[in-house]
Amino acid sequence: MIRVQAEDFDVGRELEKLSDGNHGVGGVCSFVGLVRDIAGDKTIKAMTLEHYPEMTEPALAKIEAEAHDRWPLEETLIIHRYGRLEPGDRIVLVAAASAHREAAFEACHFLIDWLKTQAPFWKLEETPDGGQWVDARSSDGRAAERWLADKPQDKPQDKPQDKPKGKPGAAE
Amino acid sequence: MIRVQAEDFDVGRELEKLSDGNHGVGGVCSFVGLVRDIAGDKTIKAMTLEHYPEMTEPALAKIEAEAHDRWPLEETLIIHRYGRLEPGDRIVLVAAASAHREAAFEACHFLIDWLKTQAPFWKLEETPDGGQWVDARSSDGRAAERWLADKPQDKPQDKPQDKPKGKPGAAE
Amino acid sequence: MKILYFAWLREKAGIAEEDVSPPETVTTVAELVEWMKSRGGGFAEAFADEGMVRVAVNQEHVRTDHPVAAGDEIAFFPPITGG
Amino acid sequence: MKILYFAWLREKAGIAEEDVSPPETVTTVAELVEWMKSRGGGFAEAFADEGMVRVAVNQEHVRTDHPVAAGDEIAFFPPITGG
Repeated sequence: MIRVQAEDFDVGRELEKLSDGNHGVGGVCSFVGLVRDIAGDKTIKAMTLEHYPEMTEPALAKIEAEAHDRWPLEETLIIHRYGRLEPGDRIVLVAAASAHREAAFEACHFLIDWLKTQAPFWKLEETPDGGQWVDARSSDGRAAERWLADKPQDKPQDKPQDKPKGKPGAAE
Repeated sequence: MIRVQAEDFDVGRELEKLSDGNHGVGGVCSFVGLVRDIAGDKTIKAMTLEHYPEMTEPALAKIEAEAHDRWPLEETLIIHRYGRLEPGDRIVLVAAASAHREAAFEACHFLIDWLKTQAPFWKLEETPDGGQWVDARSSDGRAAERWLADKPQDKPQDKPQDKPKGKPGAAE
Repeated sequence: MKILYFAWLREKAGIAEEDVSPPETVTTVAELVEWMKSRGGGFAEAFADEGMVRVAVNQEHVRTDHPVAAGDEIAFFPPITGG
Repeated sequence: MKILYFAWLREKAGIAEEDVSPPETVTTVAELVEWMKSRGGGFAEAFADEGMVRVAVNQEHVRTDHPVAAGDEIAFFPPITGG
């Protein structure tokens, strides 16, 4: 499930939908990203998230499909906000529901890492020195790249029953 | 924050508390464990969670303190239910709030892995063949053990600024 | 000393909690377990597969060489299956 | 072709969106960027540091050797900072 919106979201209600009526779900891992009031050594009064609407939803759909190819997931969710947000405001929610907790954790981690490098959003921070566009962090690039090493050579026809090789974590 | 209770909990409200009024939190990673209706090849009608009340809270407090020793966290949460639960019911919620998403993910993962081997809970499943105590899974033991390899030799006086070595993930 | 049993150990022992006074020769968890087994019946059954028995002394997980003494709270239970 | 600019590329170019008709010799993203720079002013400034410019053709991330043609929607933007 994908949503791109200016409005806030209700985390509890959104997570509940991932397992609602599906008693095969054993675990739901989620990550909520929030606006901090500090970036480096600067105070942030607010930030404005710009995006490329025609591209955003297809990009998120691709990231979500990739997660389902890699792990046995029951459901996934990506909600990303745009517009002006203040410290403490929610920016993004990603979540993965699976029968198994390792798959839920890894898929959720993958979703946020890939979203940070693949989804067309840009942040403008309001600092005491005026508006500043946030620089992409090389650490985000590395975080996304580590999933490339795990990419299956041949995509299975069905959901893979084995967890991806080379990732940490024990089988459930 | 630790709670052991028979009642259900409101995931959205609980997660909100982790960052409420703290604009240094950049991300909250959480995991919700749910009762599945299948275990192996057996249908589960319900399960009853027994625990050792005098030991449970100290054990959870120790797990939480260990997470704070290992990662720079703003707040953590463990809620574990006991009593009779049916498929789809929430069993456990663990969450970690940090300035940095890698710390939030790793600490949350650590909390659930350690809880599964260190917190004194036992599950009795109601199957068509009658009540069956759930066997501990060797995979849970391995999942917990992998954190031992990362254990810092000397615990830092302050919250560590470096992420633990040997774990996956790029610096934030 | 106070003994607690959980999960299937409780069911096999047929009791959740009891106060016992083992002989003075019982000074470690391992010796306590041997004495428990010698009581026969449900206790012998509960401790038949010692590899499946975990123990906490005064609410702390310990190994079988851990000392036990009068006044201790000793809990026996199977491997944990929470979460 | 339709050109879109985002974030600081939009600010430097001084425009969010425009329709352009580059000469027929412009067949790839790299050639389009060269032509953009030749227009001078804000465009030259926006594309001054090409290492900081990402491009999507018809909503797909592409490299600079990707072909461009009339009717394409081409977006220029800095590295992504969402999430």
